[in-house]
Order: sequence, then structure tokens, then C-alpha cells
Amino acid sequence: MTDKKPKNVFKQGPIPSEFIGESIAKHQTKTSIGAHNIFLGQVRADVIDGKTVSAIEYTAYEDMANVKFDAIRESAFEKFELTCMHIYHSLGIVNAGEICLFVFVSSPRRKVVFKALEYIVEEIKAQVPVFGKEIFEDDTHQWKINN
Amino acid sequence: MTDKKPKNVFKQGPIPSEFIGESIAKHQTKTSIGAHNIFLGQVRADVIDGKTVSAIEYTAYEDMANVKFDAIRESAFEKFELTCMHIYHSLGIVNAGEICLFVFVSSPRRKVVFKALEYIVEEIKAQVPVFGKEIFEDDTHQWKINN
Amino acid sequence: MIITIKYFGLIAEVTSQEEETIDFSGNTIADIINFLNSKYPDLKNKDFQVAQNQELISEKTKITGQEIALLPPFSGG
Amino acid sequence: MIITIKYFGLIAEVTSQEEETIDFSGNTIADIINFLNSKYPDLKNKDFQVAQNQELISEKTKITGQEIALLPPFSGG
Repeated sequence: MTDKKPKNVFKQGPIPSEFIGESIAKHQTKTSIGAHNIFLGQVRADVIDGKTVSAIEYTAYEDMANVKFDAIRESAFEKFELTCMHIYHSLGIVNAGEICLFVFVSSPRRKVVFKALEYIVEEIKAQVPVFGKEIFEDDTHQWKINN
Repeated sequence: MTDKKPKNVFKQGPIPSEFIGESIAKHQTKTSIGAHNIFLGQVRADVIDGKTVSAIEYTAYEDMANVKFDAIRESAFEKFELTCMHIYHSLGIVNAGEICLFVFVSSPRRKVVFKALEYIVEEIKAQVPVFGKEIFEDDTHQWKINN
Repeated sequence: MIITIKYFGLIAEVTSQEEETIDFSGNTIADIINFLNSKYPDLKNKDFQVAQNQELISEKTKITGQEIALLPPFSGG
Repeated sequence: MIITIKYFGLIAEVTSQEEETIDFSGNTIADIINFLNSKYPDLKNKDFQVAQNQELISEKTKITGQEIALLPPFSGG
């Protein structure tokens, strides 16, 4: 762990599609990039025991999570030849159909972005203390567990 | 080959970032989707023998290309459990930093989208008769070849 | 030794709070888990990991007196 | 037999046109390539595949009298 405070990855509420479009636009000045790969996690309206998920409420051990996100970012830059990488995760309520995770990698060449993106997403799922409460339409809930 | 005319994948000029943002927004009503994966090809300002690429001009054997895109789409739906798939490719001039290829796959679960997206992009590069003319800043050119 | 303990997700539901500060005299993480299992009997059936100073640790780890967190299974993304 | 031949990319530069219609009496794709190599000597050094009726085919394939295309290496995406 270094002394520098890690970047805050969290955004309150869902990640808007306009924000994603603007992030893409900002990379058009970086003309060494040949390939972008974007992963978006979207909240599913799963039906569990006859009840439909209407939203997920995310909480996190924020300080630890940001340290972990930072470690994943540094590890990915070491493993893969990436020009840029951006990670955003929602906190609070994200309704079914809305986006809760946005991971964006860019590289001069395409082969590397596929491997890098999958690595980063799997690491996030496994390593980062974020907790999703699946809220049903009748206001009951259950705690989500990543597979 | 079926009698139905394949969908036209081509768009004149670069693919705007707003169009990508709007495509993402349109999927928020599909609440069985849990994961999106997007590939974007961006034109690089490569320096070749001291000259910088300022744009790529794309041409295609359009009828055959659309048949091939259609076959790739059907094959991907057979191989992978996908909810949606969209492919757009530019024709004409695309400047360095602008986007020339947009492939968008969505699925209930994440594992499948990584495999599906890479499969589709590699198939496009290998199977589809599209031709890129790299135009240098001094108006000379060379023909691009996929690796 | 004064220790701050943080609870998250399902674990915070069991303890009915997100954070508490206790004066504790045990040595290892196992000691603190035993103490919390007595205080919150429903904890015993729950699956969680323990972090100390924002690093996941095992039950044998010595308590350093800093921040301890009880983390249920992660479900980000 | 009346055949339409389409040229793309670098090949269209060599032939100075994107399409032509010829009256041809050969049998196979190899015959038509030989004919085009004589008409456009610079073609010999170029790398291309041939499509007939929008399917890639080998030199041994019989000409069916429909659309033939000379395709340089693909570079989409």
C-alpha cells in the first residue's frame, strides 16, 4: 500500500448511458488507440421464488474497495499493454435495467483488450468488498452472492 | 443462404459516440440482460516510414459483406447464449481517433459475453470483405492488411 | 485494546449496526470471532471473511488494534 | 458467356476500374485469372482471393456466368 489515496471508483446511483458515451468521446484525441473494450453490468429483473427483483441496493467497504480497485488497475497495467483503463461502480439504488458497473480498457491493438477486460471484471467480482441487496417488488429483499 | 435480405451493417462515415450511448440506453428495457460487452475499433494515427495516417477510407463488397456479417451473427447466436447482438461498420472516410467498428453483445450472464465478442470481432476481421485505405497527411496512401 | 469493528451487508443486519467500538483483551482474530458469536448468536450460521486494516486475514492473525471488518460474500458488478 | 467482374481496393487501382463486363469463353476461375493477368500485367504480383456469387472459391471452380469479384486482403474493423 502506498501513501497516495486511491481514486474513488464509486458513483452514487446508476451509471448513465450518456456518461458512457462521453467517456468514449474523450478517447478520440488519443490516436494511438486502436481498440476499446467495454464491460457493462446491468441489474437483472430476476424472478426468485415467484418474486421479481426491482432494484439492487449497493453498499461497500469503500476504503478497502478503492484500495482493491487500485491494485486491480495496477496489476492489469503490468500484465497487459493498455493505453487507458477506467472503472466505475454504483453505490445505492440501481433499478432493474440500469447499469451498475462500467469497465473501459483501451489499447493500440485488439487482442490484448479482450484478455485485459475479462481479467479486470473477474478480479472485481472476486476481490472487491461490494454488497448487493436484491430488492423485490414487495419490498422484501435477499443478499446477492457472486458466482 | 436464405432469400431474406441481410441487414445492412454499414454506416457512412465514423460511428458517433452518442450513437453508442443511445444503443446502450435502448437496452435498459431488456431486464433479462445482466452483462453487455462492447468492442470499438478506432482509427490509429500510425506513423509508417515517417508519415502519419490521418484517416482510413473504407470500401466494401457490400452485398457479400452483409451476407458474411449475417452468417457471423447467426453463428454467434448458435454458439453463445446471447440476448442481443449489434454490429456496425463504417464506410468512407474515418479520421484518426474516430470509431469505425462497433460490436455490441448482451447476455443474462457475463462469462458468455467475453467469448462471444472476441469470436465475432475475429470473424469480422477474417471473413468480411472490407478494405481500408490508410491515407497519410501528405495525401499519399497504402492499403491496410489485417494481422 | 480499543477496536473498531465494521459490519456490512447481511452481517450488518445480524448485528443491527454498521460499526461499533469495543475494548477487547484477546490476541487473535479467532478470539474476536468467538466474542462476536456470543454477542450475536445468529452470526454462527453466516458466511463471512475478516479484514484487518483493509486486508483479508485468517483467524490466526494477531489483532493489531486497528480497524476490523466482517465481510459477507462479495456481490459487486 | 457474359460475366460481370468487380474489383476492390488495391486491385481496383491496378485495373483502374471497379467493375467491367466481359464476354468470356473459358471454363474455370483459373482461366479467367489467366485472362485478367494478360489484360492487367500488374495483377500478377498482387495477393487476392476470388468470389463467385458472393462466395470465396478456388481456381478450379467452374464459372457459372454470374458475378465474379477479385478481393485483396481484408482489412475491416
